[in-house]
Amino acid sequence: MDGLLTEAFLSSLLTGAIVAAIPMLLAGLGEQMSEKAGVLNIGIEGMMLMGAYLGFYVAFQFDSIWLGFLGGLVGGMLVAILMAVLCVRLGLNQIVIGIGLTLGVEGLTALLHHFQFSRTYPRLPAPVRADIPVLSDIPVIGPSIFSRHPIVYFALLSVVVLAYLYRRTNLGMTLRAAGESPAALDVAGGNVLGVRVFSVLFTGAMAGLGGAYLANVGAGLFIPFMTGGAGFIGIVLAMLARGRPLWVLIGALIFGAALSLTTALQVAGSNIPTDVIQMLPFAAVMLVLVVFGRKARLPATLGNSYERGAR
Amino acid sequence: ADVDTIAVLTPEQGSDFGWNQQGVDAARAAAEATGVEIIVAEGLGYGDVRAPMRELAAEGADLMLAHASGYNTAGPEIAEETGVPVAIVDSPEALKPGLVADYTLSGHEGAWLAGRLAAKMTTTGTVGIVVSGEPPSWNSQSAGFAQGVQAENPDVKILYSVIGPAAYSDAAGGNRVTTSVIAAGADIIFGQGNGSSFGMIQAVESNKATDGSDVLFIDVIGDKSSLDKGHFLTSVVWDMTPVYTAMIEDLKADKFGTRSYAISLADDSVKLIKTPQVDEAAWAEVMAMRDQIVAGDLSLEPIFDAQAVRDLVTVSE
Amino acid sequence: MSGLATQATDLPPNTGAGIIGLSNVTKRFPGVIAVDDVSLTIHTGEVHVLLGENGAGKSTLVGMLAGLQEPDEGFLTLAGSRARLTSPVASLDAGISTVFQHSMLVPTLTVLENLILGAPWYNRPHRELIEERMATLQREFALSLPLDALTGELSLGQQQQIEIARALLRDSRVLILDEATSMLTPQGAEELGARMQKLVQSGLAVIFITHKLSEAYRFGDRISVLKQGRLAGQMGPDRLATLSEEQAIDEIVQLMFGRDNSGGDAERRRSSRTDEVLLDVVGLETEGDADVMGLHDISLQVRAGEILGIAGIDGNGQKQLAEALAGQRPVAQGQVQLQNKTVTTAEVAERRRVGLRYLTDDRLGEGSIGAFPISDNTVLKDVGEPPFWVRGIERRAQITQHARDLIRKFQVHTPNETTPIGRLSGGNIQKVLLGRELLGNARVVVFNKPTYGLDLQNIEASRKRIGEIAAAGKGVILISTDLDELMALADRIMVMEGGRIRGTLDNDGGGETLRLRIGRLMAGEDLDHKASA
Amino acid sequence: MSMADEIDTPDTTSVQAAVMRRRPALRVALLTLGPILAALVLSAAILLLVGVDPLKYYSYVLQRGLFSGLGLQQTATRMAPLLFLCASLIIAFRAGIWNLGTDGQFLLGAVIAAATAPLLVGVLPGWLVLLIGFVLAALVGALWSILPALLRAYHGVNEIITTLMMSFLGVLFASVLVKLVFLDPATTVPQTRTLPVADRLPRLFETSISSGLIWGLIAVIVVHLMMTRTAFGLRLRMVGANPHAAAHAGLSVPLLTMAVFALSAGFAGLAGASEILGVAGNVRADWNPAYGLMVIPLVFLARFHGIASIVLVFFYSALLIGSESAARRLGVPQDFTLVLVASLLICLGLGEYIDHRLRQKEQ
Ligand SMILES: Nc1ncnc2c1ncn2[C@@H]1O[C@H](COP(=O)(O)OP(=O)(O)OP(=O)(O)O)[C@@H](O)[C@H]1O
Ligand SMILES: Nc1ncnc2c1ncn2[C@@H]1O[C@H](COP(=O)(O)OP(=O)(O)OP(=O)(O)O)[C@@H](O)[C@H]1O
Ligand SMILES: [Mg+2]
Ligand SMILES: [Mg+2]
Repeated sequence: MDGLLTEAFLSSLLTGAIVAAIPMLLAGLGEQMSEKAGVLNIGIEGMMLMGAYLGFYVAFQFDSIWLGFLGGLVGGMLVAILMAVLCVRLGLNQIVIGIGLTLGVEGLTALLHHFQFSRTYPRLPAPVRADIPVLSDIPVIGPSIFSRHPIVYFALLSVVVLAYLYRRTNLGMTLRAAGESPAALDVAGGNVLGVRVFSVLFTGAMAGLGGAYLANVGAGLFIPFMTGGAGFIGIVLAMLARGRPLWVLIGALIFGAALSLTTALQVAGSNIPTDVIQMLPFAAVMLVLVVFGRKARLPATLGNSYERGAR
Repeated sequence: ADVDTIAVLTPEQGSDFGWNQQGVDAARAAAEATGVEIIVAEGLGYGDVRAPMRELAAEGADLMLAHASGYNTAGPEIAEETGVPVAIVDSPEALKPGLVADYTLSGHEGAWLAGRLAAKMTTTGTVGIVVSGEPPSWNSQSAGFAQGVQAENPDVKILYSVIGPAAYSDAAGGNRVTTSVIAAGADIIFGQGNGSSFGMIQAVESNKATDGSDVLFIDVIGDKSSLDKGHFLTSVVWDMTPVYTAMIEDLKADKFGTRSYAISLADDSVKLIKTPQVDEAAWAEVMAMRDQIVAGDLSLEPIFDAQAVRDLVTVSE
Repeated sequence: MSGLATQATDLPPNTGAGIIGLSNVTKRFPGVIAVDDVSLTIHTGEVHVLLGENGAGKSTLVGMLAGLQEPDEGFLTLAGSRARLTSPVASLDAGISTVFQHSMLVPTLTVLENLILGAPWYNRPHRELIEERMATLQREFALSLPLDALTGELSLGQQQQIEIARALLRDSRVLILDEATSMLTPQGAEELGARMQKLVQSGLAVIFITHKLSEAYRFGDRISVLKQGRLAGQMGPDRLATLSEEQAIDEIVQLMFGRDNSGGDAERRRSSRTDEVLLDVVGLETEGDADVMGLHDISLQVRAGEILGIAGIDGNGQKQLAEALAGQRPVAQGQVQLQNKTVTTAEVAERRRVGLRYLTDDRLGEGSIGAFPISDNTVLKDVGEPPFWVRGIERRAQITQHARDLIRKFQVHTPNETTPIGRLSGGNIQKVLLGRELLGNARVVVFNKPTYGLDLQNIEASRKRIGEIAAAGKGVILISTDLDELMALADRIMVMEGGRIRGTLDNDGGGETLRLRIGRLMAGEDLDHKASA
Repeated sequence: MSMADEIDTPDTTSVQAAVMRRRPALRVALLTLGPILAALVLSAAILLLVGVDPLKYYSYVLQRGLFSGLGLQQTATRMAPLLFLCASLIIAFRAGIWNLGTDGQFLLGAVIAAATAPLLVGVLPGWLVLLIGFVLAALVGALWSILPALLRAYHGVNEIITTLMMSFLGVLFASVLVKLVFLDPATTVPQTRTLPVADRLPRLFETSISSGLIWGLIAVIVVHLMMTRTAFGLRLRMVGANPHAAAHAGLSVPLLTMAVFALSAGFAGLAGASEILGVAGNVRADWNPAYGLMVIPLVFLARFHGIASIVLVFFYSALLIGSESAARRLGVPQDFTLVLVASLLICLGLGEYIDHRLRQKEQ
């Protein structure tokens, strides 16, 4: 196993980690905002899948990956609108509606795929890559990180932007108030439902974008059930990150690295069964929770709907 | 026995350019050839298939082709229960006269030929095998391919990578893993993966090999050449029509369940397809080897165990 | 103290036009008419006190002014013209700021963030501006707050100051304070009273809700009394000016309860103390941490028939003591004996079985389960016990009957026993809990602020019950922040400060001197030295 | 996606309100049948969109899932594991615990049952083999929940995240166990040894219905009675509704929380065993029917009520069975049932909301 530290191993590890992390990162950042505002957005898996489907559909119809991303964003938001209406406006149970929406989107996209693409399996052309000058020439890191699709840079940038907004503007505090004590925000003149609806729609947009990335950049086509739990991992990342965008990024990279480690180890000729390696990130999360469990505090009203004056 | 209707059951839709489509198409062809009706039950999933089997039996199917290794526990049980003969895969031990027949499909010979072709054509000296899971029929092809490569040129490196457990529809994973394998030097990818193989193809089309050449893709079981954009090298295509036809005829002759069925190079039920990307000289040599196998001058044992496959491809320097 | 009261009423009532009006306003909730055809006018330059027993509809009225609820019938007027307050924003825009009965702060945000809560999300926190304004408030009203502290870590009194500061920062024209003094020390309440007077002088209108009638008299310019949702009567500034405190209170009580009642200042109970020691606590210690105070070297005895009062400013270990006695808080050191039986390590249920009872002061948080019907809440501490359960199987009829009896005996206002207890007003929840604790074979009962939030009539009834318990030969520990209550009921009064016992005094009926001595102990001073300001 | 508008227009609500004030029975009918009808119409619209005749589809579903003897038997058999899962979720949800990890618990229960039962056949009497299989499955299921249970009980860590994690882990671990530990050496396919048909749970009468159905029904009813009629059930509910109040009342909140997890996960394990010992006979690598996530909406729609859950599980199973056959005839993929269930969930949710609003208005 002296192949372990070769350039090939490292670059395939890093490349794989980034490629696999991006959809989870987008989903996690989106979910994080909902959770801050007190909405446990279990429907995110469905939003991602809808984003993947619509993202691919639009990209294919209009022959443009860029329009495809717009389509993915809209697709995610369409599901998010349902979530917002049912859970935020009408106060139905978030977990159950979230699961219901996910199941519904799985069925719907599989159905549409069956009638539209299952006989032809059209694929998109290879996505463009944007090399960042100079940086992309660094060995190993350069091609892995600085020679990717622009949406990768967008995802990384949004970590910074969100961290800035949460820290330097009233957004962070408004969201937290909506999650911790919506009644307090309400009587202080804030718009609890507005904040929550906004955050759910944001989640939908980010998840949809993540889905579109999976379909348009990751795979080049849509396959039913292709998100395979990435949205649920987004939920986990958001919960572990305790409100900090940077931690979502770190978590997503760890998950991505574990996924690509499987490949990298295999490419390096190692012989550990795939299933065992794939258990690692989940086991790592459990370990984190066992060690730091006490501190994993969630917003007080996470999962509860808010109705003014109810008691 | 009288046979007027057969049924074929597949876990996914019969339009996947792969296992399911080959099964359904072959069953249709066999039905036509033998003059019987056919009921197609596709997309039944990998769960419990007893319910649809009972229903098909009740609807008058005289033979049920349970076309998935996941169905080979339920198949014989339903045959016993309803008295309707069932054909299952990958279970040579399960034969039961009049009730249960087995067809163990192994494309290892075809894969071996593909391996030889790949070893002749690689310019980087590295080829890759990417799979989305490790069912026995894929293992035997992975092993066959690896053995073919080694037989042709022991210096060619073989990279082996499993996308993940049950990653059959993980197209993005297919793309990611294939990209990694290409980055590690492979310029020919032998890919097996249901839905995820579309991701592999995407990766092959959008990445250059480490020496700057185009990457080529070898597909299995189905024929995706209609989707090709200049990156298909070949496919190890399976045709189950001879198997199904023989089954129906054996059933009519009351011999069903007395033997296992298989596909082979000899009747072209396993064959390589030729694409414009194939090097003519190499193709001619590979076809010559095919004839040797058919003639019995060369014999290859299938290997079904995942661990054995890994041992074959593990690069121990 | 009486000096301050005179000073307050002597101020010229700066009466202006009606800034808010309620016209025949009615509000219904499932099973109750919370506010029934009430018409009121709020004037600038006046502290308008709203009085009324528990569930009279005071908070509901506040809710309508704060934009949380809209009237079912009738309407509001703002500066004389008809208006709707459909949301808190509308109410804030109309210049109405509210400090609610229950805290409306976000505990995980800093003080600064709570002060600017509700500002547009895209703004940056304008810290300099707030600092400047807070400096003014500090000068004018002696409000001083640590802007960067986490709100949840501050004392309740400080939290209340944040809410008041927030209301003042908004430049509002009307300030509503719903039971704002309930969490304050007597001194804090006085300060608040002075603050209100300053505010109305600067041209605001203040609506002030309280259960303490003397506060109403001393701080208020106008008093309105609600009774079961209806406006039972009003006393204007002119009328109030002609009455002494005692006369005014008599009149208010008349309005509230329709009979003569001298409520809070009940006669001192005749002692029924015996020599039998029921509860013996020696050297009790508990762990403390950043949030809770630890207990140090607590030793006390309670005799049969005795009421041991525990005085102290809120948060000096009284609750921890109660919890340690009830078995809810682990004991680090020391011993607890009940009738010579050691129960130091016994579980809650075990202690309850041997007759140790605890009435919590946190009625919503731990005393009851809001979503469960009243009936289940009445037997919450007897789950699995006969006659309500037989071999683990529930006897629904028994529970129902029991709940109905309790509702009748303790005059709980509720549609029926299946109503979720969370829907009751605070005082009525308290009655249910009181009833629950007094049931069965109690030997020693620990009461933690048993009358907090109750109206006068219920306070009196509850105190009478506590006296009866002692008279029946049981031991009582009475934790209260209300000195009048302790002096009326207790045989001895123990003062806690900083998690320790500062001293124990016999309740010799010593009146003002005793009160003074207790007050000094509460402030952590030794009895021999004079207080230094 | 305009269900909300369709139902919630002021016109229809006020008409409904007027009707309902007079006839409570009609109200119930309108508020349950209305949403169901709306869901069917919505799903029909989607079918029309892809060019399939919805009436034909529905009639196939009814015929095959409900009105044919064979279909009914299949439906009944399919119910068994779902019922055990209902029991599992009713305990958890009523006790305020979101056990989202039933899939992992189910699979590990299934694997342990499949690993042991075939080895014991012939060594022990048949009923004992089955009993051991069930008991082991319950234990293993419960064991798999112990980490989330401890974290929740003693550290207050939210169980949604931990049970989800353990579920992902459990699914992978089950597959590892099948491939590496409990492999049947006699086959090339990675799967456990197979329990012979004759040694599985007996079938009911002359049908193909597994007696797992009976045990599943018993499980749901017992759990329902336990949670609503016993002191133990009330204690669990107290812990769920207000743990501070439970502690104040002298209950050991951590221990009761552990009990909830153990019971809930144990029943999920039993569900796995009932599928293996009653129907499947073995576990294949990578097998994961993912029933758990599916049952959550059903239990919720039933408002955690045992009998209502049974009814819903019955209709859901009929839908599964019927749609398998409708899929074949009309070329609609199986996945369409997901659309139907999701629309039902949404429409019934909306119905409940409207009901709630109407009640408020009337008062
Ligand atoms: N547990 C949490 N839940 C929700 N939001 C949080 C949580 N913790 C932090 N945040 C928010 O996330 C944003 C970034 O937090 P971050 O911790 O980076 O700020 P910070 O000032 O660096 O804090 P620290 O001093 O703890 O490092 C802030 O808006 C913060 O309010
Ligand atoms: N949201 C609500 N839902 C149902 N009933 C309510 C609601 N709000 C108030 N009530 C009922 O209205 C009545 C008046 O309650 P309110 O809180 O106004 O009383 P209050 O005068 O403030 O009493 P307290 O002194 O105990 O605080 C009570 O019977 C209460 O149970
Ligand atoms: Mg920091
Ligand atoms: Mg009130």
